[in-house]
Amino acid sequence: MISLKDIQKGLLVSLWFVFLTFPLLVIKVNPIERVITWRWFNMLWIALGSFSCYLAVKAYKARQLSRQKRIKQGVIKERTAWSGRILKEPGIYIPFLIAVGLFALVFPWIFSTYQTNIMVTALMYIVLGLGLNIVVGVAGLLDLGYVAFYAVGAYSYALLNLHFGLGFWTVLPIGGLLAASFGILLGFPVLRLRGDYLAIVTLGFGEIIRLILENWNDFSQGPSGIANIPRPGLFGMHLSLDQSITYLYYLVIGMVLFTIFVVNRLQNSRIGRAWFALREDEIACQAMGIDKTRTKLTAFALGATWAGMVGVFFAAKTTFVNPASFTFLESAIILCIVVLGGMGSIIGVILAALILILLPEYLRAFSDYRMLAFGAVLVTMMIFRPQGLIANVRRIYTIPEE
Amino acid sequence: MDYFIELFFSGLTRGSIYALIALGYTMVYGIIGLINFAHGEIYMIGAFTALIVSTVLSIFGFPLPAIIILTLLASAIWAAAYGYTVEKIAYQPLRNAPRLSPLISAIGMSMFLQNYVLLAQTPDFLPFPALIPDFDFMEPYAATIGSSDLVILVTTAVVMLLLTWLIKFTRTGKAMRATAQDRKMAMLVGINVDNVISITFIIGSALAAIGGLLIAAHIGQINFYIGFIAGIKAFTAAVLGGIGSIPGAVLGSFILGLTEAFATGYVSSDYEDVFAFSLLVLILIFRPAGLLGKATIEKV
Amino acid sequence: MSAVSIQFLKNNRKDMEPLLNITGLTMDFGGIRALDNLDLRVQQGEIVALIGPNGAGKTTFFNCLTGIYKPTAGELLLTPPGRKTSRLNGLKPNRVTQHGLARTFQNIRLFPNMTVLENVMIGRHCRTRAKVLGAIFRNRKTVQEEKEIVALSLSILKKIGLYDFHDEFAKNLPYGAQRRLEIARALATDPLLLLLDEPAAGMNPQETHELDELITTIRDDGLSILLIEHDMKLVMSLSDYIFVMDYGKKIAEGDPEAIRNNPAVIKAYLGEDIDDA
Amino acid sequence: MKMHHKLLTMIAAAALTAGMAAGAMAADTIKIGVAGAHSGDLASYGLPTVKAAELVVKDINAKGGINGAKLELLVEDDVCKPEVATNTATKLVSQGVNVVIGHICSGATKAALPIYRDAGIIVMSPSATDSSLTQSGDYPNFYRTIAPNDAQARTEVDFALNTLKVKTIAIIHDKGDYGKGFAEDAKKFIEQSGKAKVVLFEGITPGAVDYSAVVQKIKRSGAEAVIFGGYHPEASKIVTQMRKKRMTTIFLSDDGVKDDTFIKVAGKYAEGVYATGPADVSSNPLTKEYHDKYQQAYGSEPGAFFDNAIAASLALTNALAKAGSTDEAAIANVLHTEDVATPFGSIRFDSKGDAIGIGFVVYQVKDGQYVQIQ
Repeated sequence: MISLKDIQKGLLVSLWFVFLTFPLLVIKVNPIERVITWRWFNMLWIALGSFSCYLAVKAYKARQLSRQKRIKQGVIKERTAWSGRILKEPGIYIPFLIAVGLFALVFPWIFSTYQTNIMVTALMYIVLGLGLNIVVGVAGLLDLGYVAFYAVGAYSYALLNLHFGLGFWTVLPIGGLLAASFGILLGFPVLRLRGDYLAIVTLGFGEIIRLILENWNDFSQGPSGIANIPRPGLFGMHLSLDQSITYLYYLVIGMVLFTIFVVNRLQNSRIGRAWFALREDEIACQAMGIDKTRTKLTAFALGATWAGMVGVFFAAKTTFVNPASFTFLESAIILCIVVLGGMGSIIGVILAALILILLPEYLRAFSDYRMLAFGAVLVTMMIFRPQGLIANVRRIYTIPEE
Repeated sequence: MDYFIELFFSGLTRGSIYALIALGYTMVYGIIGLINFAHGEIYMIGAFTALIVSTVLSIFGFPLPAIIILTLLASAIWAAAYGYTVEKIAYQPLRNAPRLSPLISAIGMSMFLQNYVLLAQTPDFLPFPALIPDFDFMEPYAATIGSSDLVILVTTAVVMLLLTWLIKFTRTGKAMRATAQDRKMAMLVGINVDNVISITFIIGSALAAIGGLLIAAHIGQINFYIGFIAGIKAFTAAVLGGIGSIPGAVLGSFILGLTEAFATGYVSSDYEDVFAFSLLVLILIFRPAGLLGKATIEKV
Repeated sequence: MSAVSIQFLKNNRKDMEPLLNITGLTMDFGGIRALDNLDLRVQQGEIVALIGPNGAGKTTFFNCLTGIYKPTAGELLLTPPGRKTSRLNGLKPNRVTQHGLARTFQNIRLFPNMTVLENVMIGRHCRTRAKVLGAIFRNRKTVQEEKEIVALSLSILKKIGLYDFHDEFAKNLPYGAQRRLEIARALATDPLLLLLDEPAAGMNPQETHELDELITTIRDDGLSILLIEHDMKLVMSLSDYIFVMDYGKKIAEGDPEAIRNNPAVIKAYLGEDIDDA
Repeated sequence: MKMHHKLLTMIAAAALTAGMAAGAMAADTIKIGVAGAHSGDLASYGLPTVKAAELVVKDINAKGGINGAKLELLVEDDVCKPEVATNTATKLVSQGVNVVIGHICSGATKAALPIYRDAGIIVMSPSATDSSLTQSGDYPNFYRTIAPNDAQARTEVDFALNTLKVKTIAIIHDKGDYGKGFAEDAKKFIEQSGKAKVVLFEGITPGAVDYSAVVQKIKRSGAEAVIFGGYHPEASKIVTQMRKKRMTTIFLSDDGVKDDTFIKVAGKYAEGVYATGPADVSSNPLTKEYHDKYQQAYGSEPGAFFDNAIAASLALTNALAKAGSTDEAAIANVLHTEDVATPFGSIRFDSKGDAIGIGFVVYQVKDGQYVQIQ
């Protein structure tokens, strides 16, 4: 499969990368002390790494090609993805679901508070991912400022609690609604923009929100943030840390279930179909009588609502908010979850959130490489598997008997 | 009046840097319709390469003029190499993919490069060697305009002229313009579109590297994160002028630089970035074609 | 429709209130006049063809009519039988569709990653009501509506001959079937007037023949049809009335017989396969 | 076991303090948590603290530990992010730490403190300077071996008003929590004193391509002195641009600038700049001792907050030893009442948790070095 020519080319590629990375990876200077450190080993790694990467990609491509050829010749049939096959087999996925459900239920009793706490974070990202999935995955609107709505939710809890003493349960819907209003406010003028412009405008909006929170001290207490935000209470009982984290865990599990339920129903509805269609072809959509702006706005506002609600959870979990938690990187991480999981795919997003949030937590040794990996994930997924880990499965309608 | 002139020069300096970066955005957008999100990172890599090369050379005892020339060359070459490689890896395979795919890929590339430099070098600010000396003849005007400002302005002007010449009068330039107009048609008349795109990335990246080098010498310090903000500002400038239009990018950059300087001078710098971002949002909403760009009609 | 009533229609074209009445339609693209003062009428129940050489502005005309482009000048009036006249100028595409104009596209624009059935169901969007809350809570009204959408879409697929493919992805259909699916999707919007942009393009003679029959059936169901087509044989056999465009201007109109013999038309086509018809 | 324990607490729903968890601890080890930024772009602020704690603990363990118990360090990274800091704190609490050295950044510290407070764990930060951490009274379990922002701003303002006798001052900050907090305190003190006018109060954007507009603005404001709140990268950029514009305005700044890197980066332009910082402790034998140990172990000079971290480690271990238990109240009592020798001299903690004896003094750059002048 790999010819001599490939190896020659691979050598050239690795030579190129050695050249490319030479100043940054091999030389390290300290301009103050005027010391140069030469790290020749890095050069070796790059040479080996790029060579094997090249061959791996080559082999992968060759396999894809021969596969497609054989599909064309009719030798083999196009394979539905393993995930798709499993999802079609109730005998497999129902026991699996039950197992997952049970596991989720007993999780805080088996694992330490810390593990539970991490799980709460991961679950929050699942909800965020599912929310953004409505916007990016389903409706095809690239929102790079999703974190702004998250911030709106977090700050509405922090501020409403600080000034008016409102509790978690009161603010949860308020935070969602406030975020939704921000979504509509922003969405109204910008949603008619073309996809890539929309992405940039939302990015700008996200930064504006963060900068305002940072600068407007009278309103948000600026960069020093708001502390002592209460955790959600349970009928006025005083909960210890362990208990309140366990409690929060179940709340977030509830939130995840609620989100899955809603997103699933939405996707399989008139509105959901319109979102998918909008992602596929805007013009055809309009020609079919779908109000583009309105449909987009619905998706945008719904996505924002979820971000707002998770924002409230965030403030309650962290008990402290400051603008530093709402940078563009946060939006990028959530986007990464959606892209890795598979645009529009609920199970994919859940899986991706767990992988991307839990893995770095348990591989602390590699935590420095986290953002590097996120970037690489975005690029690789786009090139090799744009449909994501688990491609979205279109619903098959049962035909009513006439 | 003095204050006004001082702010004016300050705005021009900013504008020049933005322009050097914005050109890369606008050229790439003109040719493949992609917002090259990683372009700010190329600028940062250019600055870093310059820092490394110049420090190494000065430790080896090269004379200042040699350091300047070699550093300029090295940072332009390596930045161009990075730009070229980024295009080959992250964008070329996605040429026929849905419009958002290359953009997401570009965002990924931007994150990757930022963290690559962070890990390969250092997260801290590094001091940049004083490559631009204080000229004696500038001494009487030092309070108004510094030597480095002058160098930046002159270099930018020269680079702009060269670029205009390249695009207007050379074969490569013509091929670039043809590809920007209609990629399929350009292919049909025998232009190697892949090469043209590569050249665009190479030129854009080299320009960004020059910008990176100049700004690093001017401000005196760099870290891995300088590309993000500068990149977004330059992108704003490109959009302001009309993305895809080269004179537009330059015009937009100077307008943005000057408004920022005057806004800081006469109002406040607290909301400097808010202001730039709001400008970006407003232009995209009300005049997505920018000042000099042409409104396009989607073919049905 | 019988030959007599067609004759009646032809004789009375000028007198009846037309379903679609376009006057003075002009479209400029930055100095280039793509459509120049175009007048065109479609009567209820007619199949009207719009022909002309490539680049004559036919698709631009469709785009202006359906709201994708905003025309520079002109009046677009739609008068459904027994109802008030409404102006279509300046309406957004989706509003135009709601008024009863549905179209297909020259270069097929299906939703490739949705199933055939879903593609048709999208067409029902503008005739149904379910909102977000309905979707979440699935109240009886929504469920009922959803059932109706599926049933109606399936019946359209049956009529169009794509029932067996309803679970396929649209992108996996053969070319001819994709064109038919576009028609099915358009039909799902309950149109008064169906706009077909080169429906026979790329079809083999067998498929074209089936298309001919399909369009006739649709007309017999009471719809009017406006059709852009290059296949002269199809145009001549189907149309009740023909408009000819060249360089954005109308150069001729009349029944197929008249058009066949019109010197201006022959000149525009430079003797291009007009004789085949 | 764990499950049983948890069920119990849940059903009881009574306040079972983590004192119980501490009591359940094996007596032969005392766990000290070290939390702060150990990776990412702020790692250079957090890692020296880890090293400091390691050095101190190594010494104590070599001498047989505290009251027979060995010390164990649990090092956790919070990347200086509040949301991560809560995870870090939870992890440390669930691992049963007895005391914590950290966190490094004020924001992360604020987020983590309630978790430690509810678990009854004493926390001592070598670097979190936000005034409200001690002054709000919200965190009785919090101590620090660095002076709070307002003390620093007080020192700086007093110096500017009384020693330099400037009448007009421009205050510039970097919009960050440290810089802006400091700038606001400074502004407050100047206005309270009535001796000088704040003619300009403005935030700059870190990482901007050029600061000349703001420098021109300072010039036009006619300020005799600039007080800058923030870190040395921005400070050196602004000073450089000011001096290049031939401005001789006095430049005063904070501890974030009192760093040799500032002088090396700004070079000749750094000359004459004032910065507040902890008193020069290089002559203190303890400082020498630990700097030498660091030099031996790692072959370089220790980084930011190393002395403060040594002080925190010494103060905490001393309190653990003297209290004879890991009980919060007992440790707190020692911290408040007994002096402990640290690189900053003998210190103890006031009722709010700030160290008595760690204050700020003013330095000036003279001939390429920070020289204490007050």
